[in-house]
Amino acid sequence: MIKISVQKSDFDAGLEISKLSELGGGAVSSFVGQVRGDKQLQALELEYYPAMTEKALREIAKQATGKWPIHGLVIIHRVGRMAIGDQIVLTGVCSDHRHAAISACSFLMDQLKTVAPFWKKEIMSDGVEKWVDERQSDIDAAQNWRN
Amino acid sequence: MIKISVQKSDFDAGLEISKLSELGGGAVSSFVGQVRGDKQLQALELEYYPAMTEKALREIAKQATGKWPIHGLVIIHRVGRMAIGDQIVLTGVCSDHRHAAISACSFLMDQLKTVAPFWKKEIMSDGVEKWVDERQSDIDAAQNWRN
Amino acid sequence: MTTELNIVYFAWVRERLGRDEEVVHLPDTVTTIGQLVTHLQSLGTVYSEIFEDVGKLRFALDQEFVSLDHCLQGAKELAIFPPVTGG
Amino acid sequence: MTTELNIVYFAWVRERLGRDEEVVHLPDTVTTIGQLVTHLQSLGTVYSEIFEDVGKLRFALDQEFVSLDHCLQGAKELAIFPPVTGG
Repeated sequence: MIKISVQKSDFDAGLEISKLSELGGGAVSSFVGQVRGDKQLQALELEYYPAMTEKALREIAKQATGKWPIHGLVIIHRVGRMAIGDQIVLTGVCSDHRHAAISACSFLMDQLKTVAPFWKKEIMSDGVEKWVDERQSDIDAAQNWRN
Repeated sequence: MIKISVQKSDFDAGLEISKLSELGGGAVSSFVGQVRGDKQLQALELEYYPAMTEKALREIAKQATGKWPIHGLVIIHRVGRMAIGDQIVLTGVCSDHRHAAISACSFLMDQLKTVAPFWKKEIMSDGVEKWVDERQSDIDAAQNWRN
Repeated sequence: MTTELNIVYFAWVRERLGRDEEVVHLPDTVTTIGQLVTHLQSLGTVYSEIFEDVGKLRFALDQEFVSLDHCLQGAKELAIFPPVTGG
Repeated sequence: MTTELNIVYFAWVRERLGRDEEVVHLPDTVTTIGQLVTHLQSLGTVYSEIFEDVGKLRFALDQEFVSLDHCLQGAKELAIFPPVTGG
């Protein structure tokens, strides 16, 4: 089971974990990223490249299934405007082995951050808008899987 | 928020993740372990040491909060008889940073497997009962965090 | 016969240009993305500013990441955008 | 005055012994867990079999993991069990 979704609507992390649990692997790892209430942040605007984003996520999923024995995985990424505390992204993996599930789930996030065409704009409480810069730590994390 | 629970009843992984999400860290990592339908397995019997188990889990939680900046964590471990597909254990961590959340969640599982007094007995479909042996890979995984 | 290429822009590149896509007619001298960038810089001040530091930009040709020395031949769509920041 | 210690057993140790706890009267010569193990081996065939390979067992004194050379003095409860296998 591979589920990839780029969507405006919110998702139910518990439901997605339940679906992964039904695959019978015994080990389900998941990660949820939310809008963190830093500084004067009021909202986040998520832009994407419709023709490419889902394709890029499918490629990441394919790499994960090549690296680890996986029963199923899910990647859900929201787009559009999100408020503080809102869920942005979910990655989840079901495997027979806990380290495979945890590593693959972490891999999906690290790759997604560096190769999936999404862009975040911060909207501050004073109305100022700022496109988020890429972070070296994200680049390093993605690179580490190649070593 | 630190929640430790050793219980007979099932748990709601989605609900636990929701509670962690409400802490505002922005990064929530979780792991769910279930009874895997291997071989002729019919059920699993989980025994524990009431006076010591929760104490051992609290110590593991304390170590995690010392190693990573954590807003909250949860460890739920079931005891008693469980059928194939049933949930056994949940670990979940909320942090500001995804690698902290993922590492801490993985740490909780690795430590729990080697120092929390739980014992698994496999009950096979032919009625044969077998206590599960410790696995070297679990010992190694727990040891790796000390290096 | 003129070669045409659809270019799509995202994030601050889109905002600075004030458009999310456009069709560009490629001169015969333009065969790589690097050469196209030089050509785009000649189209006006905003273009020349955006492409001044090309290291801050990423390029995807027909939805695949490519480098500046990649050939445009046969491609239908070029995307130009800043480094991705999802997740 | 005799020193008494409550011993609790888990998993296959409990099953083999057919009991989950017992109170043991400690002879004066027993001051460490290792010495207690030797003492327990003298109590019968089942005991001597269980403690034959002491490396397969783990010990917790008043709910803290301890090694064989640890002193029993002042402790209330010793737990003897196989390596843990939760999770």
